[in-house]
Amino acid sequence: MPQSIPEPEFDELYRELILDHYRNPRHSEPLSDADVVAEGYNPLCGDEVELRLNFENGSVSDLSFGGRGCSISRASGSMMTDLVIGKPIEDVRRLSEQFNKMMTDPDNEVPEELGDLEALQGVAKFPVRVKCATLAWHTLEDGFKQRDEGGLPPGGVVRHEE
Amino acid sequence: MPQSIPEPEFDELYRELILDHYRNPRHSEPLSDADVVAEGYNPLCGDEVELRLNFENGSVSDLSFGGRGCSISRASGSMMTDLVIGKPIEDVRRLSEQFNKMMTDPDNEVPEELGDLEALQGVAKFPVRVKCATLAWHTLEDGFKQRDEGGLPPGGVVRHEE
Amino acid sequence: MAIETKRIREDFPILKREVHGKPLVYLDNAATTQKPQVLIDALVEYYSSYNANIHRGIHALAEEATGKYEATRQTVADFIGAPDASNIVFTRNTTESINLVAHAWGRKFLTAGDEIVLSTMEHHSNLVPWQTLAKEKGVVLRFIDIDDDGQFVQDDIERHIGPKTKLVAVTHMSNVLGTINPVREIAERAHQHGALVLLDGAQSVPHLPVNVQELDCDFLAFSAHKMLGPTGVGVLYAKRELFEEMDPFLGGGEMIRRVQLEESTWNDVPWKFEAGTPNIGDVCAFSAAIDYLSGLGMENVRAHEIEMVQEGVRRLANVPGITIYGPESAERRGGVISFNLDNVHPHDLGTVLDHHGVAIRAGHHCAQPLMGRLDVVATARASFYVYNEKEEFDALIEGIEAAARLFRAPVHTGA
Amino acid sequence: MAIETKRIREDFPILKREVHGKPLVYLDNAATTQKPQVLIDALVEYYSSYNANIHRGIHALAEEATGKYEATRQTVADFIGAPDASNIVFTRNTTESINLVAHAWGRKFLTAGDEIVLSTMEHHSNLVPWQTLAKEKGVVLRFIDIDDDGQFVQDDIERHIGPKTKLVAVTHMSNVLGTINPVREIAERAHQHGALVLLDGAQSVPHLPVNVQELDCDFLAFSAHKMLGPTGVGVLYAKRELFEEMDPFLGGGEMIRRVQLEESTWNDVPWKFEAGTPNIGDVCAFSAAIDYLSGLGMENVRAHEIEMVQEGVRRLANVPGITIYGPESAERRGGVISFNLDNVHPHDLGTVLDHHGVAIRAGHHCAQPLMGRLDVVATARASFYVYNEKEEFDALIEGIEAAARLFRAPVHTGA
Ligand SMILES: Cc1ncc(COP(=O)(O)O)c(C=O)c1O
Ligand SMILES: Cc1ncc(COP(=O)(O)O)c(C=O)c1O
Repeated sequence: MPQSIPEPEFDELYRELILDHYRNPRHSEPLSDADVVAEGYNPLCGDEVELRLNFENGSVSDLSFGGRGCSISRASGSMMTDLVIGKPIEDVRRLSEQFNKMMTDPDNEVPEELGDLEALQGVAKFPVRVKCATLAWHTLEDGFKQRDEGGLPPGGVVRHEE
Repeated sequence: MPQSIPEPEFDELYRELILDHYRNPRHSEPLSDADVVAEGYNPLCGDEVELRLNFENGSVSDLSFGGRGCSISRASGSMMTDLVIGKPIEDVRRLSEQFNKMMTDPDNEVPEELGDLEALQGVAKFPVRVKCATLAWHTLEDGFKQRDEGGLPPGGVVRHEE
Repeated sequence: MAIETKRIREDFPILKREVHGKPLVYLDNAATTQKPQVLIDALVEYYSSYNANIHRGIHALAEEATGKYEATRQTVADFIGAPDASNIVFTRNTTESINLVAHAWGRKFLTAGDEIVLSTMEHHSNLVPWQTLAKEKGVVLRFIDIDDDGQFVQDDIERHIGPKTKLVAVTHMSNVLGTINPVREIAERAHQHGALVLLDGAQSVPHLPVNVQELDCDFLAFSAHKMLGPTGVGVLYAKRELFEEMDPFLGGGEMIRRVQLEESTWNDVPWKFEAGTPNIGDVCAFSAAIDYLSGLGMENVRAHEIEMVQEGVRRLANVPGITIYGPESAERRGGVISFNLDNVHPHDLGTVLDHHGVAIRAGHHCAQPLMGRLDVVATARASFYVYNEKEEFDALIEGIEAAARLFRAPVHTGA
Repeated sequence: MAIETKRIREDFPILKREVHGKPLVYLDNAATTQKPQVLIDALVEYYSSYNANIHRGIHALAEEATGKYEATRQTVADFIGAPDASNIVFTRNTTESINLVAHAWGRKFLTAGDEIVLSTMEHHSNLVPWQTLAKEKGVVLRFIDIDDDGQFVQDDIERHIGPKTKLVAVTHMSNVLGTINPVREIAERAHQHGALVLLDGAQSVPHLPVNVQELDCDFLAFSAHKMLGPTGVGVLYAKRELFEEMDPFLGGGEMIRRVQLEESTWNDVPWKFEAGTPNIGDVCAFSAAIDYLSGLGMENVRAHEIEMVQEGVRRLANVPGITIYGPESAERRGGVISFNLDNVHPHDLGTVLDHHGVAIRAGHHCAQPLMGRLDVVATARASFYVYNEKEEFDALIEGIEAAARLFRAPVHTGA
C-alpha cells in the first residue's frame, strides 16, 4: 500500500479513487460494434485514448475506454465511462463543460453531478498534468461531433490531438 | 592648441604629426590626368578615399590623395603620399606590407623606412581605428593591381571596400 | 511624478564606474541601455534557484521556470497593451523578430508585383530582410522619403501606400533623427488598402508609452536590451489571426505537436514560433526590467526625455560649428540627438569624448541609406535614458570643445 | 585526476536547494545543466561593469565588451579544436544552428532528388528543419535505423550513404539512448561520396572530448545551456569555405558591409551570420563555463559519467519491472539512462520522484520517432553531469520503489 506522502497536494493528486480507477479501469473491454470510434492523442506525453460509442435515442447507451496513458488520463477516462453511460448527450455535454472548468480553475466549486470525477480536482494544481485529465473528455466531444456528422469518416476513425 | 591629455595612449593616438597631416594634408590637389584612379570605402565608419596615380618606369611618379575621413585615415593617406612618390612599385609594396604589420602587431619594431608613418604606431592599440589607418594603403594596392591589369576598367574606377 | 534621476542612478551599478579616470557618462542608450540591480538580481535568482528547461518538465524546477517564463509573456503583453499573452513571441532581438515576419509571413503570402513600403530612415534590420524577400519573390520596395525636418514626406505616404501595398514596415521612432513617426495614421491608410503594418519599435517601446491596440499595428518588434533588459531577448507582437496563419520559422523541439519521420504538425501559437530551448534565464529576468519601467511610468520616462532633448539641443547649439539633425520640436522626437562638428570626424569626436568618460556612438548607426540622404559619412549621436541627468551635458560639451580645439586648427600652422 | 564531486557541488548554488522538503537531486542534465557560481559571477560582472553594444562602438565599454565577446569565440574554437575563431558563429541554441544550415546552405545548394541521410534516433531539432527543406526542395530524406542495442544498423549506413547523398546529419550522442555514434567513420564514408556531415553535438560536446578536426565533420551544432553555460547561446561550427559560400540567414545590423536602399553586401565570416545585437552578456559569460569544464578536463568528465552510468544501470537493474534502453556497454553511451517501470507511466513516475526531490525527465524527449521505434509512448530519463554522485542513486531508487508500490497494485483490490 502507498507509503504516507507528506505533501498535501501530492495526496490530492493521487487520491485513492484515482489509483483504483487506474488499477481497475471500468468499461475497458472494447465495444465490438460501435457506432462511433474516436481516438485521442496527447503528443506531449504520448498518451493515447480510444473511445468506442453506441447511441440510442439521443443518449450514450454504451461506451468503452482504452489506450495507453498515465494514471490521471486513465482514471479520468474510466470515471467518465461510469458517469456518462445512459445519459442524454446534452447532459453529457454539460458535464464535459463542467469538468473542463474544474480543470482550469482550481478554486471553482465542483458541481455534485460530476460524482467521482471530483477526485481529479487536485490535478488542476499540476498544470503539466491537466491535459492528461482532459484528453478523454475532448475525445468524447470529438466522438459526438462524428455522430452528428453521420458516423465514421472514410478513413475509419477520427483523431483528436491535444 | 590641444589641452594636455592625461592618458598616454591617447597622446600616442593623436600625435602632433598626425594632427598636422590631418589639418594640412599633402598632395591633396587631385591629379588631373591620372593613369589610375582607385577609390576606397570603409562602410563601418563611412570613410572614403580617392587616390590618383601616375607611373613612370615602374615607379610611382605622382600621387594625389583625397576623400572624407577621420584624422587617422586622412593623416595616413597624406603621409603615404610623401613616402611613396618617386619610389619603385616593388619598394612601395614592401612598405605597404611593413605598414600593415605595424598595424596588426603593436609590439613590433617599426622599420626606419616607414618614416613619419611611425607616428601611426599608436593606432594599433585602438582596434576599432586600425581600418582607418590601413584604408589608404589597401586602396593603393588596388591601384597597383589596376595598373597591372592595364589601366582603368570599363566602369571607370576600381573600388576597394574594407 | 517626475523622474528622480539621483535616486534612479543608485539602482545602476555600472554608473559608479570610471572610464579613463573620469566618471562614466553613458549617452549610448539607443545602442543598448544599462541594467538596474533588480535585473541583475533576477538573473542571479534564476540561475541560483530555479534554472530548468521549460514546458514538458514535470519536476518542481521545470514548473517554476515554465511558470515564470510564461508569466513574463503576460507581463510583456500587458506592457504594450496586447490582448493576450499568445500575441507575444520571444526572439533574440528586433532583427530576428522582423526576419521572422519576412520568412513566415512574407514568403508565404507575397508574390511578384506586391509592394512593401519602407522609409529612407530605416535601420538596416528593417531593410535588409525585405531586400532579400524582394529579390526572392519579385516584391517591389517603395520608400517614404524624409523632409528637412526629418519627418516623413506626407505626399510620399499617400503616393506609396496604395492598392498594391501588402505591408508597410516603418520605424516608430528613428534611432538617428529621433523622429517619432505618425504610425497611427499610416496604419489607418494601410488598412484602408488592405495592407498590414509592421512597426519597428526598437526605439519607441523603451521610450514612449506604446499601446498596440490604439496604434492598431499588425506586427511590433522590439528588443529587451534597449529597455533595461538583458541582451538576447527580442519580442514579436502580432495579431492572433496572423500568427495562426503564418508558417513556422525555425523547426525543432518545442514548436511541434507531433513528429513522424517524414512530417510533423505544429504546436499552438505562440510556441509554434519558439523552436528549441529558449533564452529562459533572460526572458524570466526581463520581467524585472519591465516592472522597473512600469514603476517609473512610461509617461514620466517620456517627459524626462523631452526635457533632456530640449536641454541637450540648447547646450549643443551653443557650440560653434555644430549641426544637429532631426525635428526641431522636442515633442516630435525621442531622446536621441545626432550631430556633427565642423572639421571633426565623428570617430575622432567619439575617441576624444571617450577620454572624457563620455560614451556616445559615432558612425552610420546601421542606417547607411539615411546617411546618404543627409549627405554625411557619419554622425555623432548622444542618446538618453532614465538615469541621465542634465549635469552630464557638462562633460559632453567639455569633450566636444576639446575635440574642436584639437582638430580644428588654424590652417597652415604646425610642422 | 578524477572528478571530485564533493568539491564541485560547492560551486553550484542551486544544489543547496530543497524541493518538497527534500534535498534536490538533479538528474535532468540532458535537458539543461545547472550553473556554477563562476558563470553567475561572469554575468553579474558583464552587466555591472562593461555592458555595451559591440562592434562599431568607440567608447571604452564597447571596446571591452567587443573584446570579451570575440575572445569567447576563440575560447569556443579552442574547446572543440577548430582551426580559427572565424569557424564559430553564435546562435540561440542547437536548434537555430541546425536551421541556419538548412536555410543558408540547404536552400542554396540542394535540389530535387538530392538526398539527406538522418537517423531514427534524431532529436526533433535535427529532423524538422530537414523535413521542411525536403518539402520545399524535393529533397529525399533517408533514415539509418537502430538495432536492439540502440546502435546504428551498419547495413543502413552503407545502404543510405551513397552518390546521391549531399548531407549526413546525425546526432553525435543520443539524448534518449545515450548511444555515442561512430561519426568518424560516417564522415569518412560521406566524404567519399562528396557529401557533407553535420553533427548534432548538443549532447556530445558537453560530455565528451570533441575535436572537429579529428572527427572531420563539416558542421557541428551545440548549446551552451547544456554545458554549464547560460540559456540563449548556441554554437554553429563550420569549415571556413562553407561559411564563405553560404548565404546569410538573417538580415539586419552587424551582418552587412554596405547597405543601399535596394541592395546590400555582406560582412565577413563569421559576422555575416550574426544579425542584430547578439546575446552579448551570455556569450561573454559562456567563456566562464568553458573554462570551468576545461579546468576539470573533458577526459575526466567522460570518465566520471561512465562510472555514473555503470552504477546507475546496476542499481536500476535490481528494481523489479525495470526496462533500460540503449547500449549495454557504458563505454558506448554517454551519461543518460532511459528506462521504464512496468505498469507505471513515466509521467506518474516523474511526479512521484519529484516529491522525493529527484528531478528526472519523462516523455518523448523530443524524439517521437524513436519512441515509436522503441514501441513505447514515453520513457523516464535520468541524466548526469559533473556534480552528480553515486549517493544520489539512493533517492532515485527509493522514489522508483515508492512509485511501484503506489501504482502497481494487486489486481482487484480497492473500492
Ligand atoms: C541531441 C539533441 N539535439 C538537439 C537538442 C536541442 O537543443 P536546444 O533545445 O538547445 O536547441 C537537444 C536538447 O534538447 C538534444 O539533446
Ligand atoms: C530603429 C531600430 N531598429 C532595429 C534595431 C535593431 O535592434 P537589435 O540589434 O536589438 O536587433 C535598432 C537597434 O540597433 C534600432 O534602433
